[in-house]
Amino acid sequence: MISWIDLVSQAMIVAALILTLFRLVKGPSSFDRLLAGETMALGLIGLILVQAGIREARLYVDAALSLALFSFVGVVVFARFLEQGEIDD
Amino acid sequence: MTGLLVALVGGLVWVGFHGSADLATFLVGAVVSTAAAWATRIAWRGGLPLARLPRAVALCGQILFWFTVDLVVANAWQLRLVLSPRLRVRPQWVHFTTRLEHPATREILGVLISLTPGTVTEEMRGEEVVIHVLDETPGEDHVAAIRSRYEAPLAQLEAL
Amino acid sequence: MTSLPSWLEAVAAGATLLGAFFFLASAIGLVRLPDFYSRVHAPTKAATLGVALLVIASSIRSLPSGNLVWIEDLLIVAFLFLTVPVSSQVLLRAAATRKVPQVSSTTGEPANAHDGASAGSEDGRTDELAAPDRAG
Amino acid sequence: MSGLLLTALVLPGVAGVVLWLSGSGASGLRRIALGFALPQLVVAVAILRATARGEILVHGFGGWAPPFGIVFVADRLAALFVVLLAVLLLATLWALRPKVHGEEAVARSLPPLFLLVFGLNGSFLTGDLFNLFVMFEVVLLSSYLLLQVPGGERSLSAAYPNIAINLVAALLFFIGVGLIYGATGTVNLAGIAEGIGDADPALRTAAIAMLVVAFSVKAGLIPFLYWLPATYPVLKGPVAALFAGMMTKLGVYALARTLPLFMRDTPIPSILVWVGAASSLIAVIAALSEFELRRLLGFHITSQVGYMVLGLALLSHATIAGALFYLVHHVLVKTALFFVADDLERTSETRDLRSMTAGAAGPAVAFAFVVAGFSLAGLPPFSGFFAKLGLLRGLFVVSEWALLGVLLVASIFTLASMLKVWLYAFGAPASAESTGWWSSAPLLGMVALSIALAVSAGPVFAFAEATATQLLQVDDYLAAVASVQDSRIPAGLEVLP
Amino acid sequence: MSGQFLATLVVIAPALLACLGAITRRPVRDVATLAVTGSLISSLAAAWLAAQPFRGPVLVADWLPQLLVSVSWRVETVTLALAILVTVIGALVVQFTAAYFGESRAAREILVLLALFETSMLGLVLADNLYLLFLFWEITGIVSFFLIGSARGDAAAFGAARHALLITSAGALPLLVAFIYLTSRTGTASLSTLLGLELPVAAQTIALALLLPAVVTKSAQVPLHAWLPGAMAAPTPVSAYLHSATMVKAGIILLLYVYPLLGGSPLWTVLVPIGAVTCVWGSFRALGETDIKLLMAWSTVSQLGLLTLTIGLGTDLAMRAAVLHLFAHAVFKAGLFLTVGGVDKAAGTRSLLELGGLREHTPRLFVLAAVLAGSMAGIPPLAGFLSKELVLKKAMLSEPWVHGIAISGIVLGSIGTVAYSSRFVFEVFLGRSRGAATDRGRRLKPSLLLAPAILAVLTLAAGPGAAWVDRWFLEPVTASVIGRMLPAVTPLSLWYGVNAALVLSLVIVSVGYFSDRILGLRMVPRGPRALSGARLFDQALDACQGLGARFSWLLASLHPAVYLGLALAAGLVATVPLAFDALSVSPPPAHPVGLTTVLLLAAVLIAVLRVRSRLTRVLLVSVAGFAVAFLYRMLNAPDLLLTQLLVEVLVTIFFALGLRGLPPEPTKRVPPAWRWARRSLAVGLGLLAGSLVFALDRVGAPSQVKDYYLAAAPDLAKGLNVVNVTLTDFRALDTLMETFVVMLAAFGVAGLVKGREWASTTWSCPLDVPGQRTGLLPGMSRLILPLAGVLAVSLLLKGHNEPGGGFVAGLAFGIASILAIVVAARVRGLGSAGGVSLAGGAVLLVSLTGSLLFGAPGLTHAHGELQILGAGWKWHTALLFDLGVVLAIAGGTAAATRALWPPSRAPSSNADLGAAQ
Amino acid sequence: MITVMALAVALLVVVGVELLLGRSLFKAILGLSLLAHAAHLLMIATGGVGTSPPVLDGSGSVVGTADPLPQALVLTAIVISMAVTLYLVGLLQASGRRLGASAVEPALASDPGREAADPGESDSSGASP
Ligand code: NA
Ligand code: NA
Repeated sequence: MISWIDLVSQAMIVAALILTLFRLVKGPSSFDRLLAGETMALGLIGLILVQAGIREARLYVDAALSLALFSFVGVVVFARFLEQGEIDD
Repeated sequence: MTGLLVALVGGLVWVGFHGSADLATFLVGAVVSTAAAWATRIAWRGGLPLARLPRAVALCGQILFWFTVDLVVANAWQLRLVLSPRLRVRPQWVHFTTRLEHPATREILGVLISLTPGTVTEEMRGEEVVIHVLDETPGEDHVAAIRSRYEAPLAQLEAL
Repeated sequence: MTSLPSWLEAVAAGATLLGAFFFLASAIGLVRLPDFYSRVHAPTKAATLGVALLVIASSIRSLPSGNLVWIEDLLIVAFLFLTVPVSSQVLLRAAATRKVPQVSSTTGEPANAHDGASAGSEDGRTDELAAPDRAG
Repeated sequence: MSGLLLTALVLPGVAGVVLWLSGSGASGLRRIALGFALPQLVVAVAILRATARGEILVHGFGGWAPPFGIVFVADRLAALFVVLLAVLLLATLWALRPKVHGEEAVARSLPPLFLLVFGLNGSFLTGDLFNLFVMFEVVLLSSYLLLQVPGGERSLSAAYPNIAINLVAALLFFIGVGLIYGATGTVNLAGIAEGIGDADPALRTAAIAMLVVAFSVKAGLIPFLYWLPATYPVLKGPVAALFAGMMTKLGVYALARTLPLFMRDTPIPSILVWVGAASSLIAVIAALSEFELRRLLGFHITSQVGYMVLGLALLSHATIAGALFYLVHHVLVKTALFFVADDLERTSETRDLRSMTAGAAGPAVAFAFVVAGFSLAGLPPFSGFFAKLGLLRGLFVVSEWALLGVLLVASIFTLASMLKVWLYAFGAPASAESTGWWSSAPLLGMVALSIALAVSAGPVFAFAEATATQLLQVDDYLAAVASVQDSRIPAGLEVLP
Repeated sequence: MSGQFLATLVVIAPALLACLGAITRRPVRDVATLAVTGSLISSLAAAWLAAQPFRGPVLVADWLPQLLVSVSWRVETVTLALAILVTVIGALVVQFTAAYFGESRAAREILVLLALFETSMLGLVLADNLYLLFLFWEITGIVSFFLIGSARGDAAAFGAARHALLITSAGALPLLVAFIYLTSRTGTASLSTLLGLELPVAAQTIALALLLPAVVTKSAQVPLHAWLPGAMAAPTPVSAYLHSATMVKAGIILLLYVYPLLGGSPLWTVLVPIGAVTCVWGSFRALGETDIKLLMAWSTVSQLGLLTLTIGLGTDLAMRAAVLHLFAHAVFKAGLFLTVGGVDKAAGTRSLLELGGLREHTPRLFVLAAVLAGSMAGIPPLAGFLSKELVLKKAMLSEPWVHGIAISGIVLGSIGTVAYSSRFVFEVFLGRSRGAATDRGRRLKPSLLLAPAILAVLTLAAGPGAAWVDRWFLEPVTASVIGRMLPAVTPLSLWYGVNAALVLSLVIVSVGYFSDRILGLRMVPRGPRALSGARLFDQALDACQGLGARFSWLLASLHPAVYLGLALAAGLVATVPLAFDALSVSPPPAHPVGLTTVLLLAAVLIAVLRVRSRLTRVLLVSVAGFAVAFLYRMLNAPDLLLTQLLVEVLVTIFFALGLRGLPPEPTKRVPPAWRWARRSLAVGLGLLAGSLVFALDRVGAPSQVKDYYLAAAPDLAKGLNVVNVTLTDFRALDTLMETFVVMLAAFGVAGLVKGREWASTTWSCPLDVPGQRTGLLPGMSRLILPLAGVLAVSLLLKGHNEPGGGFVAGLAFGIASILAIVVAARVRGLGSAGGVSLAGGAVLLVSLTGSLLFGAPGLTHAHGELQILGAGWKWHTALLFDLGVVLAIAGGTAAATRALWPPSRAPSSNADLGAAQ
Repeated sequence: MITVMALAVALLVVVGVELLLGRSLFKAILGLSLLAHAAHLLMIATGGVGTSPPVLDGSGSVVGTADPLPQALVLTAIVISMAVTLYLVGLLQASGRRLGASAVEPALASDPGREAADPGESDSSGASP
C-alpha cells in the first residue's frame, strides 16, 4: 500500500513540477521565472522526502536539507540584480 | 545568555543532523554552533534579548499555535480559491505601522506574515510594513489578525 | 527494528498524499493566478503545509529505526520557514520596483511605488566595470 | 627513492601557494620562484639518473597497493619530461624579468606558472588514467590564468577558443576514462594494460578513440589545432616559450605513455600515424603564410608534434626512439625560438614580421635564431639534423616511404618559413644600440643546450633508444607498478619514529 | 703527427684561425692574414698527407654511433688533391677579398664566412662518414646563404639567397635518404668501406636516383640551375670561390666519389642528357647576358653541364677527363671571376653595354683576362684546351645514342663558350668605352691582381707541363677516384696528332669566334621571362604561401564551433559499432519514476532551446541539473545528489553575477545549412552517447576495485561512506589536485573580470546603503548564516560515514559566504577569501607530505581513538584533509564571488575604489 | 534504470551540442554544462546501477551496493566542471563588459599594431571586431 501511495504522491509532485515548469517557461516576468525555479527546488525536496521512508533513503535527506537552506540564495542574488536593472528581464 | 541559548539550540540541531542523541554529539554541536555564531557575529547586530526563557517559551508557543491554526485554516481557504473554476482575486497592498521596536522581532513578524497563506511581506522599512494580500475578503481584516495573533505576543517577547 | 503500527502507517500515508496534493495545488495556483504578486503566494504554501506534511510522514516512517533522524526532517521545515519568506519578500520588492504589471483589481500601492528611481539603472550611473579599466 | 616523485610534485605546488600568499614585490617573488625552481631541477635530475640506470621509481599514494590507490611511476619517459620541464621552468624564470616584462605581469605570472608545473609534473608521473585527467585540468586552469596575464582585448578574445576546445577534449577524456573503466574494470594504467586484451574490442576501440582525440587536441594536431595559434601570440613572451616547449608536449606525453601501454591492438595508432603526417605537412605550409611571428611558430609546433606523433604511433622501436630524440630537440629549440620572438617583439615593439625593424635585435639574438631556426629546419650541424636523421632512419626501418616523403617535404617548408623570419627580422645588420649579450642569456642558454644536444647526440640518442625499449617492454612497467605494496599506517601510529 | 690530427687540421684550420681573428677583433687585414695562413696550413697538411703512403679512412670520434654518424676522414689522393685545390683557391680569394673590400664591417663578416665555408668545403671533400659528408654538404649551403644575402636589407639578394638554399636543401633531402638507404643496406656509413662493396644493380639504381637531385641542384643542372645566376647577388670574390670553384662542384665531386659504387647502374647514363642540356642552355644564356658577372655565372652552369655530361659517360677514362676539367675549370673560372671583380673596381660597372677599351687603363688585367678566358674557350696551349680535348675524346668513344647527345651537347655548348669568352675579352678590354666611367679608371692595386695572376699562371703552365700534370696529378687522382690504377692510356699531351677531337676543337673555336665577332650572335637575349627559373621559383613559393593562407584559414580562422563539432564527432565516431550493437537489442523497461524524470528533463531541455531570455535559460539548465541530481538519487548516489544540488545553487548564483550588464545575445542568424548540420550532428552524437550506456551495460567488464573498496573502506580506512573514503583516502590525490583546480578557477575569475588578481584588489561592496532599506534578509540571515555554518561543519564531520565531506561542506560554506556578501554592508574577512583558499591548499599539501614523517607514502592517513572525558573520541587524518578541501573550496568560491560582485553604487565608495587603484 | 540513463544522456548530448555549437557564448557555456551532465551519467553507467548506495551500514553486507569508484570520479568531475563553469561565467562577464561581445567569434588573428601600442593592461575601448 505504501508503495502505491508513494507512487501517487510522486506523480502528484511531478505533475506539480511540470506545471511549475510551464510557469518558468511562460514567465512573463523574470520574477515569475525565478519564483517557478524556487518552487521546483521545493518540489525536489518534496520528492526526496516522499522517498525518505526506508533506511537507505535517509541518506538523501541531507541533500533536501541543504537545498532547503541554500536554494533561496540564488533567488535573492538574482532578485537583487533584476531589481537594479542590471540583468535584462 | 544569548550565547548559551545559541549553544543549546545548536546542540539540538546538531543532534538532529547526526541522528544520534548522545552527550558527545550534543557537546560538539554546541561548540560548533557557538563557533558559528561567533564567526558570523558581524551579521548579529544587536542580538536577541531573550532573557527569561519560560515566558519566552510560552509566548513562542502562543505564536506557534496561531501560526498552525492559520496555516491549516487559511490554506484550506486558499486551496478553494486556487481550485475554483472561476478564479477571481482582489489583491491588495496593505501598509501598516508596527509597534515592534526591535529589528529581530519585526523580522520574525514579517516571516510569520509571509508563511501564513494569503499574505506576503513585501517590504519592512523601519516601522513600516507593507504586505501583499492575495484576496481581500470583505469583512476580514488581515492587519487586525496579524496585530492580535503575532504582533502582540512578539511585543511581549520584546518587553521581556 | 520494529515495524510501524498500522494506524501510524495510515497517518503517514495520508500525510504523504495530502502533502503532495498541496504541492500540486500550489503549482496550480502558480499557473492560474493572474499576476506575479498573487503567484508569489503559491510556493509559500507548498513550502509550508506541503513540506510540513511530507516531513510528518517521513518522520513517522523513521520512528522504527529508533534514532532521532526525524529531527533532521523537522529541520527541513525549519529551514524553509526561514528562507522562503525571505525569497518571496525579495522577489516581491524587486518586482514592485521594476513595476511588474499587476491585475487591475489590485488596490493600494507597494512600498516602492514612489522611490523606484532609488534603484535600477535608469539613474544613469555607470557601473564601474562598464567603464574603461584604466588601472595598471 | 620514491620520495623523489612526491617531492617533484610537491615542490611546485608549495611554490605556487607560497608565491600567491607572499606579499613581496615582483623581484622578491622571482627570487622565491628561483629558489623553488633550482631544487626542482635537482630533483628532476635525480629522478633521471635513477631511471637512466633502468630503474622504475614508484610511489603508491595513501599506502594502497595498485590498482586500489593512485600510483606515481617514473620510468625513463616520465623522467625525461620532468627534467625538460624543470629546465624550461628555470629558463623561463630567468627570462621573465620585472624590469623587462613589467612588475605586475611577473607577479601575476609566477603563481599560476608553478601550478602549471605542478599539474605537468603530476601528469608526467601519474600511473593512473583518471588522475591524469585531473592533472590535465590543473594544467588547463593554470594556462587560462597565464593567458590573461597580459590583459587586453586579445587575451580575452583568445580565452574562449582555448577553453572551449580543451573542455571538449576534457569531456572526451573523461568519457574515455569511463569507457576504459567499463571495459577493463580499472583506471590504473598498468591494470588497463593487463585488462585491455580481454576487453570487448568495440568498446575498447571507442574508449581509446576518445582518449586519443583528447590527447590530440592537447597536442595541437590537425584538425584540432586552432586554439594553438590563437593562444601563443597572446601569452607573455617567456611564458609563451614555456608553453611552446611543454604544453603540446603534454599531449605527446600522454600518447607516448598510453599508445604502447594499451592501444596497440586497435586500429587507432595507424590512423594516428596519418594524422601526425597530415599535421606535420599541412601545418607547416600554413605557417608559411603567417606574418605574426609567434603565430607562425605556433603552426610549426603542430607540424613538429606531427613528426613526434607519427613516430610514436608507428610503435616501432626505431621510430619511437627517433620521436623521443626529436622531442628533446624540439623542446629546447622551440623554447629558444619563442625567446627570440619575445626579444624581437620587444625591441621592435610589434608582433608583425612586416613591421619589425630588421636588425633591431642584437647579434646575440640573430646568432640564436640562426642556430635555433636552422636547427628547427633540420639542417646540420644543429640538433635538428640528428633529430630528423633519427626519425628518417626510423621510418626507413619500418619502410614507411610515404611518411618519409612527407617528413622531407615538411622540413623544406620549415626552412622556407625560417628564412622568411630571417628576412623580416634580421634582414638588416644589427643596430649599434641593440640589446646586449647578457640580456639574451636565457635564450643563449637554450641555444647552448641545443648545441650541446647536437654534440652529445650519441648519449642522448642512447637514452631515447633505452626509453623506447622500456616503453615497448610493457612488462617492466607492470612489474614496477605491481611492486608497490600496501603500506598504510596501522591504527594507533605504532610506526611513530 | 697522426693522420687523425692532420686530416682534422686540414679541415678546421681556415675557420679556426679566421674566427680567432674575428673574435679578438683584429683589423680586417689581420683577419685575412690569419685566414690565408689557415688555408696554407691546410694546404701544407694536405700535401704532407699526400706525400705519405697512408691511404684510407681515419676515425676521429664516434658522434652518434646508433645511427652510424662519426667524425672520420678519408685520406685519399683525390680528397687531398681537392683539399689542396680548395685551400689554394681559398687563400687567393681571401687575399683578393681583403684587398677588394678594405677595412669594413662587411669585410670582416665575409672573411669569416669565407673561412667557415672553406672549412665546410674541406669537410665535404674529406669526409669518410656519409652523414658527415652530408653535414658539410648542408653547411656549405648555409654559409652560402649568408654570403649571398650578405648585402643585408637587399631584398633581391635575400631572394636569391633563399632560392639557393631552399633548392639545394630540397635536393639534399633525397641525398640523406640515399645515405640512410646505403647505410641500412650495408651496415656501414664509411665511404671507404662502401666503395669496396659490390651492390646489386637495383640497389645502385635506387641510391643513384636518390642522389641525383642533390647533384642536379647543387651543381646547378637544368632545370634546377636558376639559383646559380641568382646567387651572383653575392660579392664577386664570394662568387669566385663558391659559385665557380668549389661549392657548385660538390655535386660533381659527389658523383666522382660514388662512381665506383653506383657507376654500374644503367641510370648513370642519364647524366649525359642532363649535362648536355645544361651545357648548351648555360652557354646560350651566357651569350645573351650583358652583365659580365652573370655571363660568368651562366658560363659556370654550362661548364658544370659539361662536367656532368663527361661523368655520365661512365667510363674510367671519362672520370679522368672529368677530374682534369674539374680542376682546370676551378682555376680559370675563379680567376675569371676575380678578373670581373677587378673590372668592376676599375670601371665601376659590369655592363657590357657600357664597358670597352679597358685595356688602355688596366693592361695587366687584360692579359690575365685573356689568358683565363682563352683557357675557358679551350685555346691551346692552356689548361682548358687540355681538358676539353680529353672530354671530346671520351665522348666519341661512347655508345651511339649517348655519343650523339654527348657530342652535340659538347659542341654546341663549347661554341657558345668560345663566343662569350671572345665577347668578354673583346668588348670589355678592346675597342672603345661605351660610356662607362672607364675614363675615371684608376690603376688597380697590385694586390687585386695577385690572385688572378697566380691562377692565370697555373692555367698557362698546365699545357706545356702536360706530362708532368699527368704523372703527378691526373694519373694518381684518377686512380684514386676509380679505385685502381688505370690501364695504360695515352698520356696527357697538347698534341695527339690530327684526330676527330682536334678537328672538332678547331671547328668549335672557329665557329664560336665567327659567330661572336662576325655574326654578333646573341642567343636568348634575356630568356623568356615566364621561363626564368628564379621567377618560377618565386611563383611556386607564392603558390605555397597562398596554399598556406588557405590552410591557415581552414585550420585556425573558422568559427570555433566547427572545430568543436569536429572534435566531438571524431571522439564519438568510433562508438558507431557499439551503437548498432546496442540498438539491435531491445532496451530493458524503464523505471516509471526515472522515466518521468527523463520526460521532465526532455521538456526542460526542449524549453532551453526555445526560450529567449538568458535568465530563463539559466533557470532551465539549473532545473535540468536538479533532474540529473534526482537521477543520481535514483542511481543510489547520495553524495552526488548532495554535491550536484549545491553546485547547481552555486552556479545559478554565479550566473546571476555573470549576466549583469551583458550586451544582447547575438542576433545574426546561423545559415540554414549550418543549422541543419549542427542539428544532425547533435542528434547523431546524442544517439551515440545514449547507446554507450547500453553498450557499457552489455559488454562492460566487472570492476577490479569495487569489492576491495567496499571491504577496505570500513575495515582499513575506517569509513562507511565508501565514496568519501575513495575521495579522501584511496584516491585522495585526485581530490587534492581538483581542489587546486577550483582555486585556480576562482582566482582566474578575478583575473578575468578585474584584469588583475584578487590579491591586488581592495574590496568594498556595500550592496545597500545601511538603514535605507531592510527587508527580511538581513535579520533572517543572522539565523541562517550560523545554521549554514553548522550544517556545513556537520556535513564535513560526518562525511566519512555518511553523505557529505569536504567538497559539500566547502560548497555550503561558499554559498553561505555569498549570502554574507549579499547581506553585509561590509564584511571584513572576505577580503582574505583568496588567502583562506590558499590556506586550504597549504593544508592539503601538508597532508600530502605529512605521512612521510611516519615513513609512509604521501597522503597516507592515520586514525585512532582518544580517551577524553571517559568517552572514546575517534580521530582520522582524513578529516584534516577534508578540512583543507573545505577551506580551499569555500575560500575560492568567496574570492570568485567577490571578484564578480558589482562595486558599490554609492559615489563615495566609487571614489574609494578609484583611490585604491 | 539503464534505459532511463541512456535517454537522459542522449537528450543532454543533443541539446548540449546544439547549444555549444551556436554563436552565443552564453549558450555555449550552458551547452558545456549539459554535456558535462551527460558525461557524468555515462561514467556512473560504467559501474552498473546497484540497488543500494555505497554508504555502508556496518553490517558487512555489500550485496547490490553500487560501485563507489565511478561515483567518486563523478563527484570529482562535478566539482571540476563547476570550477570551469565559474571561470566561463567570469569570461562571459568580462567579454560582455570589456569587449562588448556576446558572440563566439573566430579567434582574433594578428592584431599587432594595437597590441604593440598597448602591450600592458587592458583596453576596453571598442567592441570586438
Ligand atoms: Na625539420
Ligand atoms: Na619542421
